[in-house]
Amino acid sequence: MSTRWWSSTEFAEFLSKLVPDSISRVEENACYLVPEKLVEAMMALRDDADSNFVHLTNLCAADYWDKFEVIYHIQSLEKNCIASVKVEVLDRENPVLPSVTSVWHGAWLQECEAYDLYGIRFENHPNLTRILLWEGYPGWPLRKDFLTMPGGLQPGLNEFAGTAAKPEPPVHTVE
Amino acid sequence: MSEIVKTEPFVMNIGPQHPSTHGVFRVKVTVDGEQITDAEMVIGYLHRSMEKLAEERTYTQNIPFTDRTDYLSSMSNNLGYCLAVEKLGGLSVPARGQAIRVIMAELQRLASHCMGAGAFANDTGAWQTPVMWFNRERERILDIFEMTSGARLTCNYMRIGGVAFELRSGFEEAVRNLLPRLQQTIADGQELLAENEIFIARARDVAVVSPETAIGASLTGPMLRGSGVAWDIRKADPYSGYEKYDFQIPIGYKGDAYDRFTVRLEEMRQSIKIVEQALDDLPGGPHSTEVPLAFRPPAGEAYARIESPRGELGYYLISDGGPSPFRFHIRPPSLINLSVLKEMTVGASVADAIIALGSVDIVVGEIDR
Amino acid sequence: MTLTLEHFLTVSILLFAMGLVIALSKRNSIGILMGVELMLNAVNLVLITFARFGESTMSITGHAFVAFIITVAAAEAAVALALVISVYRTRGTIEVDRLKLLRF
Amino acid sequence: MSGFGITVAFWILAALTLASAGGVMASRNLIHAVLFLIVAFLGVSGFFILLSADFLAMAQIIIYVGAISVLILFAIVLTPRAERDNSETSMVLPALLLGTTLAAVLLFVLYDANWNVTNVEPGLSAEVLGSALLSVWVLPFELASVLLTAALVGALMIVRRQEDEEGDSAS
Amino acid sequence: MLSFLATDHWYDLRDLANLYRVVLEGLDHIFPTGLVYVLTALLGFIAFFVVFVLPSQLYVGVYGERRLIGRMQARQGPNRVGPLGLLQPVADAIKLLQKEALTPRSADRLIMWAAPVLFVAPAILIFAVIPFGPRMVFADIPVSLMYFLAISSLPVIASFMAGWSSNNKYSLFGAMRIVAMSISYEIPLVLGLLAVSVLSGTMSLQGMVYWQQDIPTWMILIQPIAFAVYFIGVSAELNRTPTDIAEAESEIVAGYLTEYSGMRWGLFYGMDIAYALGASAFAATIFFGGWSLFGLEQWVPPWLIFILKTYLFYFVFIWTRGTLPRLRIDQLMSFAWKFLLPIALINLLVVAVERLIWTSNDLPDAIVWAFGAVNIVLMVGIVFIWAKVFKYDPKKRPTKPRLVNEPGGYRPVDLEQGGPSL
Repeated sequence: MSTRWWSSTEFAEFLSKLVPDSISRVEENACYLVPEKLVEAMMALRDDADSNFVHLTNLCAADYWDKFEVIYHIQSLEKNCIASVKVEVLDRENPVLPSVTSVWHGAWLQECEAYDLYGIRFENHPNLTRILLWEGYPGWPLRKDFLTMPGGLQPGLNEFAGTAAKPEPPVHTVE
Repeated sequence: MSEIVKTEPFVMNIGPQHPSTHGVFRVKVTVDGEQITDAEMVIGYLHRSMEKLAEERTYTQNIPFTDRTDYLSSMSNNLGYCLAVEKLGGLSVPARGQAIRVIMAELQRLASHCMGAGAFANDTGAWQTPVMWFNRERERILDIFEMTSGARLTCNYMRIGGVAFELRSGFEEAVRNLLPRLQQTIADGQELLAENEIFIARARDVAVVSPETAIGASLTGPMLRGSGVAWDIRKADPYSGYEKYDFQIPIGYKGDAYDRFTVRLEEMRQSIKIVEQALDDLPGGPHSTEVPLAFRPPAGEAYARIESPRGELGYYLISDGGPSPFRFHIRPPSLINLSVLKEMTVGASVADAIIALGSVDIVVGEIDR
Repeated sequence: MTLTLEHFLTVSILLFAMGLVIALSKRNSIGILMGVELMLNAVNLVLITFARFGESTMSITGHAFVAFIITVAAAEAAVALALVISVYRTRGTIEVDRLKLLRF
Repeated sequence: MSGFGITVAFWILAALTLASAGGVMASRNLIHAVLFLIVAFLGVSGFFILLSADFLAMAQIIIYVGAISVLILFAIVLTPRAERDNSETSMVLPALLLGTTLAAVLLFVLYDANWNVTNVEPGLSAEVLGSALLSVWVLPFELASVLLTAALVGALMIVRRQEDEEGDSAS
Repeated sequence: MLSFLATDHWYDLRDLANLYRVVLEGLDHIFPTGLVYVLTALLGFIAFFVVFVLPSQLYVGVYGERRLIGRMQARQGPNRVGPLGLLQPVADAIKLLQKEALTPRSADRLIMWAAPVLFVAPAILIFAVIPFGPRMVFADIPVSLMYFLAISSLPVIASFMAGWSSNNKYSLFGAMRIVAMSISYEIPLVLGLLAVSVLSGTMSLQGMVYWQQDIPTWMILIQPIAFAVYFIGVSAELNRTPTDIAEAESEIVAGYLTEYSGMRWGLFYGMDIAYALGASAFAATIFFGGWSLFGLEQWVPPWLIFILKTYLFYFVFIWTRGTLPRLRIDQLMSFAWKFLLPIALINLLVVAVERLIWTSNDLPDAIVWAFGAVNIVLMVGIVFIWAKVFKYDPKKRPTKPRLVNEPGGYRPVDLEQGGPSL
């Protein structure tokens, strides 16, 4: 007996019946939700008896140079199944997402952490503060463009599958 | 006292330099008399930006980082990370390697719970004695780690595709000699602490977390099981061959600090059972598969999780096909278990807040990473 | 040098006068209470002194009186401090010149 | 009563008691005042020992130092920081005048009167006091216990947080 | 009574008072009488306490406690300085003397300086009335029981001063806790000791030793309730575990001692041990027969018997410290008011009746054994009744968790297996 992972197609089919128009696109790994419908969809997934995703296992963000993704791993303890849900944040200057703390209290600290390291603001979060770094720390350290290394090298690799347009890395000049 | 006379509320810092915060962890509490009216935790004193650093290093080079997150259970952390990379790269581990991993992870759970139970007893005011008794046994487990991997605390023993070295000769005998001693220590802890009237008076009905709150707040590990929720990754989502072993999940009655303590003690007994079974049928063969040093998994993502001593330890990796991870995320059980700190402490007295904090069994290295 | 009745009585008179000045001049009600306690102590000292030096055959009377005074002082302090705390809770101050509810 | 030790003890105690009573009067900090008051209590109990009232000296320490001062300290700490000064009202000059006059009059009476003094040790002990309290003074003794009970109940009633108290203070 | 001590030679070590008397007489020839009084008082005090008793007892306190607790905690204890670590207290003292005694900037400097000094004085004063032998007591005052109670209420003030003047929140917590505790525990303590005094008919410690020697018995056998109340009350007043809430290390760092360092802290630490030894000596005197040991005191020096009893009792203090967890302050308070105070009152009543029966009917001394039996039955009965009244049953809930085989969601508590506790 082991945990059943919901495939993205199965998940999309289920969710589109539950909350229509909440899915933006379906990929091989995961299903992408519409940010406006995020809280409603999550609430429905938690409360529906067939899905019963009562436990938010993991919440983290990732930076793909041109966009952010926030990844939710939600699971059901009764049915022993888990699903991966993603949301895209396209606005790099002012990334905003609705908070899911009203659905799962456990998102509190994880959203704070994502805000602290990526700068993604979660709306309606009860107390969105930086937790690991101090208030007023310049920049968002886990973003890919946060630091440039000497010699023009950048953290991470310069190629990523599926990223067509990549912002030109700023050139580091040594005086 | 505060019932009768309204005193000035004042803000008090518990930590970062405090005997009972188990590291540089700080709780800012607002106190009215002895009663806590507000609690806010301040963390980040030990932040080393591991997730950023890991994006610079190859997959193999990242294993030592995982030692240093939860420094009381480095073997479990190694295991979780290696599982994630193997899932990402589609690698398999030989049977012997899996069994060795299980033995190490369970010994690590014993060592970590020794520390957790002892420190919790220290928080209740049993002045140093339980912590020293449990630490004596923990030292013996660390001796075995030293014998196997050369290091006591940050073992760095697991590798992608298996474990680093073959077991030394005499390993099995050493572990078999150790287990009865551990049983004895656990029995002592049960008798002298869990059945001690003062300990019961202090720990019972303190820091109660209801099962609904526990599930909603994403708690895992002994915190969740103490609240009566039967959830253990080793049973629910077996990894590394845990489905072969016979063990049970201990769950509590009410979700108070006492339940968490007894759940930890019982988990130690179950761990001993697992180690015995794993030693009994330790398969032969290689301990590891050959994996290139600069391992390049195909592009994609993987989320692997294990039951670490503190709860569900997850590693979320995104690969872009290069030699180092594009995104390296740790799901830290210690941090997420602290979500209910406010629920546990507000309304309690300062002494109970210390008990509540001790029953979470945090490791600050993992909270701050 | 021989100690006489006058030595002890002088001390107790001075103590009493100091207690009186404290009780009359302090602004804080707890300070006033301290003055009253000092006066009671001075009186106790007088009683004990007469019990020691007096000619009466019933000189234990002085001791008995002191025992009663100590008892009453304990009760008085408990009630007075309860009053102080009660007043502080309702009026927010225990300074006597700011408690003017009963003043004309 | 005479003797080198007793005389020295008397003068030390007199200086200690009066100086600490002055300290109660002069100190600006209420906590300091209470600590001076404790020293004064201890000095008075020393006088009791000099006057052969051992039992009462011990009772004085237990009740005044162990209970009353601690109660006062408690009351001070339970009232906030702004209330901890020990300054005088404008009545300080009249009070000083009255105190000095009273002391002068009493001292005059003391040294003018002709006391019937004996210098024989009366031989009082705790046993004598106990039997006197339970024979001659039994009625006041019982009354004192009633008083203590009444004071206990009264103090509890006063500080009890009443439900209608908010309504009272608001009106 | 004292015929066995007929030898008044100065070399008779069974009673060091002989030696003292010889010194006194010798000095009397040289100096005028009044001066000898003062001189010998000072000399005896200094010689006996400051040179002999306090250092030796502190030595046992510091070194013995650390070694014993080390053994209990599965470690070695001090063993590096000198043979067997015997010089460790000396090294500690030297280190503390060298260390700077810090004063926080916003502290009340005068009170912070005065607090340790005021803490030391009562610790030494306590030993003035303790009888070390038949004549080895410095001040054999008739109310020495009251004296002990009076003196033991003084260090509370010093502790409060230390905590308040440090201007530290942990210290203030410690100060408030110790003041509240001492008020609560003084009352049962006094009532418990009053029962002992009523039964023996004296308030003098020496008188109590003679009383126990005459019967012969130990007071703990006759008055177990008084002993229980005394032991709990005194360990609360002395801040020993399980009642060390004023210094609770895991909660409020070090309580009222948080800001103290150097020799100021050393004075508090040393005098804590002195108080514990004083309380042990007091218990040994009142409840364990003092310097008497059923006739053995004729052959063994009585002061040796007494000191050994003191150390045995002190060992119990160390033992509880190394073993028990700490109680919470409200639990301690309700324990004092709801359990100790009623039990002490009932005990006082019963003892008064017993004393009345004994004296008015002119019964033989052996009747106290019957009283003792009655009191032991009473104690057991009261404990059971109180447990019933407060419905206290800690074993109601199992001490081991439930075991399940399959993962899943919340498993409701099976009430047959054990419901929620009180």
